[in-house]
Amino acid sequence: MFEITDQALFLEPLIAAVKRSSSGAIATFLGVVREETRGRQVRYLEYEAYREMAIPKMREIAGEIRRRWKVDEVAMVHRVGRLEIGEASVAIAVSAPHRQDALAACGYAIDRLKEIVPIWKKEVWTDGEEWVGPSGCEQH
Amino acid sequence: MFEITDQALFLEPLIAAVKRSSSGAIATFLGVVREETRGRQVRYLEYEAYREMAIPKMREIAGEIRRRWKVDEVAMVHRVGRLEIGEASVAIAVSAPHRQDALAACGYAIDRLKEIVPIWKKEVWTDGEEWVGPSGCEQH
Amino acid sequence: MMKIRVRCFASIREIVGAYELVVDLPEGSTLNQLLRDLCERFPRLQALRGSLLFSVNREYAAIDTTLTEEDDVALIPPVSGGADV
Amino acid sequence: MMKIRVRCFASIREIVGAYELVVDLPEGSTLNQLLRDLCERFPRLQALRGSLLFSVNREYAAIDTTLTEEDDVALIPPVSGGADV
Repeated sequence: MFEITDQALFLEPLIAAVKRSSSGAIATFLGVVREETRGRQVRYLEYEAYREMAIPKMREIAGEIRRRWKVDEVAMVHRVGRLEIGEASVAIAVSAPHRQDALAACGYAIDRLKEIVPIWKKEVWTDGEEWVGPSGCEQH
Repeated sequence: MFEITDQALFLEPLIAAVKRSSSGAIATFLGVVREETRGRQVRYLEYEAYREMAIPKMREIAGEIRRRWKVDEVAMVHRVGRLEIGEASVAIAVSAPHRQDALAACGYAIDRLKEIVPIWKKEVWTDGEEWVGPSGCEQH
Repeated sequence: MMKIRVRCFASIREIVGAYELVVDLPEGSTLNQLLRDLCERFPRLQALRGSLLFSVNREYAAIDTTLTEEDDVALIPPVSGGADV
Repeated sequence: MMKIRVRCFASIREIVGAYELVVDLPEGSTLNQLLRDLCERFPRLQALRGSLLFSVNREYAAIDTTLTEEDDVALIPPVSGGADV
């Protein structure tokens, strides 16, 4: 399950998508819009994705995870459009037979997503705005 | 939110309980009954808790987490009674301003829970059964 | 003599056949003496003796802890009790 | 000449005023030449030039990558475009 959506995110569909009879652990991560970023008050965020590239990059991260950890399944869903404080922008779920693999892979997934998946957010503050995108560590 | 329950576990109530306007990340963990453990086919699990001690021990773990990481809130719910394959036995959620804190604290929470929270499971296999309890690392 | 409430879980509960025992012990007894007493009454506890943890009033406690009247003790089997229990 | 499709996102999109451009370039041009061409037409791109990433046909690509007719190029602003964009 790798998706870009303009709908609100919930974890249960991701959990259902990754759970196998071999799964003893499911680690998940939710990225949430918080009211403050680098000392500035956030009014809202606006997310934009290069969808045709973002989905293959999510699959690529899942492939990297399978080579590093013993996992059952990986799911990633990113939301686009305008998000208010408290709303989830990204949801990740990783199932595995053992908890260490699920947890480590989930942390890796969100780090890599922020590095290589072409999704941007415009932070709109009470006193200005700014675009933030993938850190592109792969390239530098 | 620290609970022992005989009802099915869902993550959304824990997420709602830990989310603050300062939260940029929510990491969760679900422990799930898997069909195989140490090479044996599981029929079902039976969980039992020392409730009056388990809840304070969960709070103690949350206190340890607050001293180590910058987190907003911690929630832990453990199920007791008979669980079938695929059902969740434990759910943990940790919210934090930043993802590294949420993820590290969530991993710590499940490790510590298995060490010091007095909850036991009887693994009932196709060919026998066995009780498994807290590892008690604190004591040794 | 003093009365000590002993809560039993998991494999211990199955061996003693009760969720709770109330044990009479001489004043000043320790957890160690309680355990010796229980092992005499329930010989199958012997096999678990080395791996047991204890709590007194809902806190983990060392085996040499001195008990007092109406302490709430629990026997906490930490790991596998063996295939026979 | 060849036609290159250039997709623009985030701060880049706001500067060029379009989600997509179709650019004519001499055969054998590289991403570097495309970027130089765009910077002439949209001088505000200059400030972002050092931090831009590129993709060609949905894969990250180095700046010296040679383009071919109908390649699908994207300009990928990786980090903050500065408070003015």
